[in-house]
Amino acid sequence: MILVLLIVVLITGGILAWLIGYFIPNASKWIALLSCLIPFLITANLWQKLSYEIILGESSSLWLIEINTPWIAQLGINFHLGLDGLSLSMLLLTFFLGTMAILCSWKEITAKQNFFYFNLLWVLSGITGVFLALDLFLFYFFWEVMLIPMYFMISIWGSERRIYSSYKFFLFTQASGLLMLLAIIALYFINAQSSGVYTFDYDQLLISTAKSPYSLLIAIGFFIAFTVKLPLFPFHTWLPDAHSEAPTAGSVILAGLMLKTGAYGLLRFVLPLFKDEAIQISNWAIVLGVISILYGALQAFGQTDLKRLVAYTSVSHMGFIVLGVFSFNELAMQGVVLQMITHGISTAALFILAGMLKERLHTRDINQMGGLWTLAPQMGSIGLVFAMASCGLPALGNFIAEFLILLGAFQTQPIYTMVASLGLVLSAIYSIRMMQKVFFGEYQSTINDFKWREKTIMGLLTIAIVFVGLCPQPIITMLQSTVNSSLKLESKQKLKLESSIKQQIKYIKK
Amino acid sequence: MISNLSSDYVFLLAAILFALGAMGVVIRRNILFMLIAVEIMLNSAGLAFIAAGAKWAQADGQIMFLFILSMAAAEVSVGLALIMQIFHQHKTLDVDELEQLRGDRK
Amino acid sequence: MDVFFYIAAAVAIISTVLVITRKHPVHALLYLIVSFLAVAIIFYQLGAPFVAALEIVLYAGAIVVLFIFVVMMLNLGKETSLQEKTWLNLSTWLLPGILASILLIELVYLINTQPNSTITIAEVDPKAVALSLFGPYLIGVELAAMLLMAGVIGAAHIGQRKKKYWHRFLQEDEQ
Amino acid sequence: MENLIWLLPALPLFGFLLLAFLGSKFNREAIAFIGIGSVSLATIVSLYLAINFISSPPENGFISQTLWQWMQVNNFKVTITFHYDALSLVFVFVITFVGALIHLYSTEFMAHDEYYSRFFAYLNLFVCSMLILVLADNLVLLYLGWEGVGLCSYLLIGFWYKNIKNGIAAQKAFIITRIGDTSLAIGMFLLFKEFGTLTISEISQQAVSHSSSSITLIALLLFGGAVGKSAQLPLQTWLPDAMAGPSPVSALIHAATMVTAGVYLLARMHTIFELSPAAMHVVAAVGAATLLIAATSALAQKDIKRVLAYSTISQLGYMFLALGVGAWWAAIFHFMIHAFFKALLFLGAGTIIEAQHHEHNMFNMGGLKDKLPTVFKTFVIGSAALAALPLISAGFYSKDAIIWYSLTAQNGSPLLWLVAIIGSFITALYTTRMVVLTFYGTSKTSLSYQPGVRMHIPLIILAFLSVFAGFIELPHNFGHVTLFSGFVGKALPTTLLKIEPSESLFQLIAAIVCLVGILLGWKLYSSNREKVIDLESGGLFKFFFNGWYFDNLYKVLFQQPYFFLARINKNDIVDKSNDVIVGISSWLSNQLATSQTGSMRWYVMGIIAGAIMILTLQLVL
Repeated sequence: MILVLLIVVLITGGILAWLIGYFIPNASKWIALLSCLIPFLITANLWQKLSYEIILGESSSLWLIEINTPWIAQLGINFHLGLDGLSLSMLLLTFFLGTMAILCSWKEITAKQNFFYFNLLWVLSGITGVFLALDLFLFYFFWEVMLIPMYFMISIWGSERRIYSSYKFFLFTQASGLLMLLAIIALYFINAQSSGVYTFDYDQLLISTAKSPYSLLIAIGFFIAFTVKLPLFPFHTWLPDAHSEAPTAGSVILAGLMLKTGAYGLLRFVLPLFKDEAIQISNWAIVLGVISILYGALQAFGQTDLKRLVAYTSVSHMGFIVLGVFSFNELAMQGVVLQMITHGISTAALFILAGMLKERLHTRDINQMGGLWTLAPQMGSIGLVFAMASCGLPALGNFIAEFLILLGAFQTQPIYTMVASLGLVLSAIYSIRMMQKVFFGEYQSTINDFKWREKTIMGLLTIAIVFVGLCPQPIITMLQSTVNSSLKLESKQKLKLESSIKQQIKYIKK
Repeated sequence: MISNLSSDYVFLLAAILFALGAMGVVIRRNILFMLIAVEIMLNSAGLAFIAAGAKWAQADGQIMFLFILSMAAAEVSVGLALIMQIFHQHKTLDVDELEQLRGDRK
Repeated sequence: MDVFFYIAAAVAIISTVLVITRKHPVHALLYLIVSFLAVAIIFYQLGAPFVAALEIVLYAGAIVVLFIFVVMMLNLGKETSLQEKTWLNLSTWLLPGILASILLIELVYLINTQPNSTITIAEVDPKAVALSLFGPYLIGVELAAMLLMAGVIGAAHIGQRKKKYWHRFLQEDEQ
Repeated sequence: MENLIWLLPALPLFGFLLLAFLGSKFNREAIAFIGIGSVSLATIVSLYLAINFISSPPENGFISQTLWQWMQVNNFKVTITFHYDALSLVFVFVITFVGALIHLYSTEFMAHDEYYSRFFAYLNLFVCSMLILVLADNLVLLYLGWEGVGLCSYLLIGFWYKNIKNGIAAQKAFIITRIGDTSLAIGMFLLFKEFGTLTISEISQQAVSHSSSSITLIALLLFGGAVGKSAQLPLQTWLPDAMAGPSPVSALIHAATMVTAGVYLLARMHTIFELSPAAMHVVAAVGAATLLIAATSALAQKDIKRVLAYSTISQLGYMFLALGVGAWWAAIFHFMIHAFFKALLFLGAGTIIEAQHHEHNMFNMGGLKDKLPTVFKTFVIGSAALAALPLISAGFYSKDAIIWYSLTAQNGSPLLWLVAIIGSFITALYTTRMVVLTFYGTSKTSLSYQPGVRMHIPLIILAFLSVFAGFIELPHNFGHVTLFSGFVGKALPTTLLKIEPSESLFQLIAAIVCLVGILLGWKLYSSNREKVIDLESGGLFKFFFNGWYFDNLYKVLFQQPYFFLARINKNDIVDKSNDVIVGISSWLSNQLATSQTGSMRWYVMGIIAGAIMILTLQLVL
């Protein structure tokens, strides 16, 4: 029941923020903040409460908390939400970055404020839904819910070329979404043919051994849908435009969370459902992943627009994720999930920083910035921390993730990992150039340092990244069970699944 | 009753009438004559339905004709009203004059 | 019995050809009536007396009469036939003719390929038609009723001579 | 005693945090106090640990302290543990002791700099990460220290960031060391694949029994990391440019501690290297080659700090030569002695530059002999140690041992010995050149500033060590004191001799070569300046001056293509391919639009054509 509460709080919060905003001018900000903090607290104490079960991984069914009520029974679609280690960590990240996004757009968004917070909260509810949905149809439903408000946020509150980039963002994601819909429906029918049960349910599809000539095509359908979202090399062109034109909160949500839905999709749907197809396409996927690491880094080095630069760094970091996912190794899988979290935090921080610089200097062009350390030392040191985080300095979160990915991927794909670790050098080059161009050298324009609000945001983000960097163990234990299950369904888990299926059949008969 | 051999000829007749109607619509530049030609086509379609109904000895053919009839009536009334409006405004019944709805204008 | 059918068919075809080719609208309409009458006879021969009667009453009676009313109202008399002369030259005939003939050939070819069944034409009396009309096809009747209502209202509305000027600049003087 | 180890890195870290967050609140004295305080406390703790360690050595030769478990995924387990044995004792002692002296020195050197607190914060962070590096129990923690040290060197080289050139030098240093770090990282991945663990002690145990083909590759990759950090042959171009940083920074980072991290790594992973003689030969060869190139380049430099930078590279070459031939303890001994006299020389150079209105070019200096007496005396002692003046200077004992082992040790060879001898000759040459040019002759620039006492104390202490530190290790033929090699031998393998020629003969040769070098230098350079200038105007000197043109080579090979690629691809050809699709679709829509002519008959014909098509389909299918 808590899971539904999470989504409902966000949706009602959105509507309230929109309506009340007309009567009380600044109320929508506070409502938005509140309706983002409550789910955060709920998930936090969920984490405490369930920590015992997570460690043991002995919970009754595969999911820690589960809610499964029929929605459209004739088609076998049921409102099935489930929480396990992976989605719990993703939810924590979602609500944490959601609050950061709201805090950082406190002063920045003045026009049509309440509609802005409505969109923001609905994007968050869409993302929460994506991380919880265990029914493929419901998953696709939330996939669309999270897309539309983000389109509005970019096209209304963006900067100059917002219309072009919001179209591009919408078209890319929508096209890949439809591809996924085709794949889901095909899977639905193939499963129905073999097991006779017409269902979209994730658990049942998991154990269905339906083999058909099309399963490779379906797997590729899912793969392309998720790799467009997680920008992999050929499909990444929407990301720089969407990021450089989105408002700060928009880019934080876009980079921090929406890229993770792609990676989450790979982990949750592509690997368990299409185990041997994944092996077939793993070679191609890894090649693309390595190319996007190096290509992203090269592009980041060439950019002069700060937000585009940070956007290309996310392309490079996401390349690590694909490398990790398709090397089928526990270490790499842990690294992938940690990378999703730490990249979310570090890119969100860099985007908020870019937003603050844009607020102060009214430009994103790094050639016009320079020597900002003399006037804003705190901003400089925070910029240094997160620039170093993005190039994988140890004692910060990203290093743990990238190290685990490369370590794990090296066991199965040594050559590709060697080429990928070239990315470490290239990432150093672009982050150093960013630091040099923005904070060092002679200063041309005067700016003032952090105000207390900005200090809190940046302080929280730094604490988060250093915490994950120095003791990532609590997060790793949280993900242990999911990583194992997404890799191979040990017999123990299979038994549990049968038991949960029997319960369901009873349910349907009732 | 005519023998079944010639029942196929009825279809033949309907086809000929239909083709003539189609040619009529395309040839004439006066909307009135186009409307008349459309009536011919409708009538030939009705003929075909009746022939089929007769052939299978079921009432469906005739019912279908009734529907065609009602539709033709409604269509003619509206068509003629339109023709009057067109004549009233454009002072001509030439079809090629009425081409505001062109698509290729940039 | 077939000879009547052939005569009626020939009459129908000739009158339809003449409808299309006549310059003067009233002549065309008269030939149209002849064509509808010929078709009515064929209906009768096909054992559908009710429909034949309807054909004469509605098609020949109502629709063509409407046409004649309109022709009279717009007094499309002399000058339309002169105009038609200019419009009806060979070039306009050629392409449509080819198209219509292709259509005809295909239809004919299709009809011949069907295996013609051996059962004879049976007469379907109006009682059977009425029974099925108000049986399964009841909805059809209601729809037809609605269609006719729409036709009436549409014609009434469009036919009005409006005072309002349709176009901001082109002042239309009331005729 | 174990639970004191964590204090070593913790104190400088605490100092860093204090200065970083509250730096702007303190006045100058407080900042200086915190800066020196944290490092000297660490020195006291390291001395206490050293004394306990030496007096009552623990049974298996090391003490370790685990703080917390860093990460544990299935079988891959990494904990934050500090491993304190004889080898790390030496390194810890050098880092903290020399670090404290340099902190004291820089309180006065940076006295009038506006970013006083930022400087000490970075220095403390550097000392902390260096200590983590040398105390790390597993390679991941070592990598943490490794990268932390790289970051601090970037920040400190680019400390005066207002001048773009410092920024560029700092970027160059960070990127080139980062290349080395990547090769170290790949080495670690391969190591984990072979041994399944990254804890150094476990690797050493398994290494002995583990015979696999990839040991050489692992050794070479680890050596790649060392090459990056210690500026050896392929990646040495960053160190001369790193002189853009303040002199105390050069003294601490680019002379004493950071650049020797590579030496520590190889010494710590000696079991891997012993298993693959091929790798040892590569190390020795690279060491020898770097030694020669750096020495010749130092000979042609005009800026005093660049001379010292190249000399550091060549002395590091000596250390890697020693490691390559298997003389483990000699390399560590030379590291310690080198740390003392090179720090002394850098601090001296800093004072000289400070006193000469920031004049770097040696040819504009001169006649400082009587103006800065203590600086002159300590500088001469340091140079003597660098030139390995026989019998009295400590440099002689450490370098002589290396030259001796380069011939006789396991992988030694006459060629290596010859290169070492030529190297020591050129070292003697450029050292005397440096001393003569700066201190003798007529003074060109006026003296702007007399260094205070806080600058003199470190110089004097370091000079004292440069002389007497050598006596704890005397060669066999006279004195035969093996205090140092005995102590360090516990953590490192003993050096086996291949051949036993008479040691005193070779010592004599080395001493003669050194003396000849000094006298030749004296004669050549003490004549008037013009002769020296035209002597050095030859093409060969220009070639040496540019460091054998490695810099330009890398610029052409890597830097320019990368810049060009980034510039032309700025707006992403993949993005352009999307515009192609957009273009095609809009052209297509225009073509179709022309079919809507507006004429009714055209549309009716379309309908009829459609009907015909359907019918033909009916016919065909």
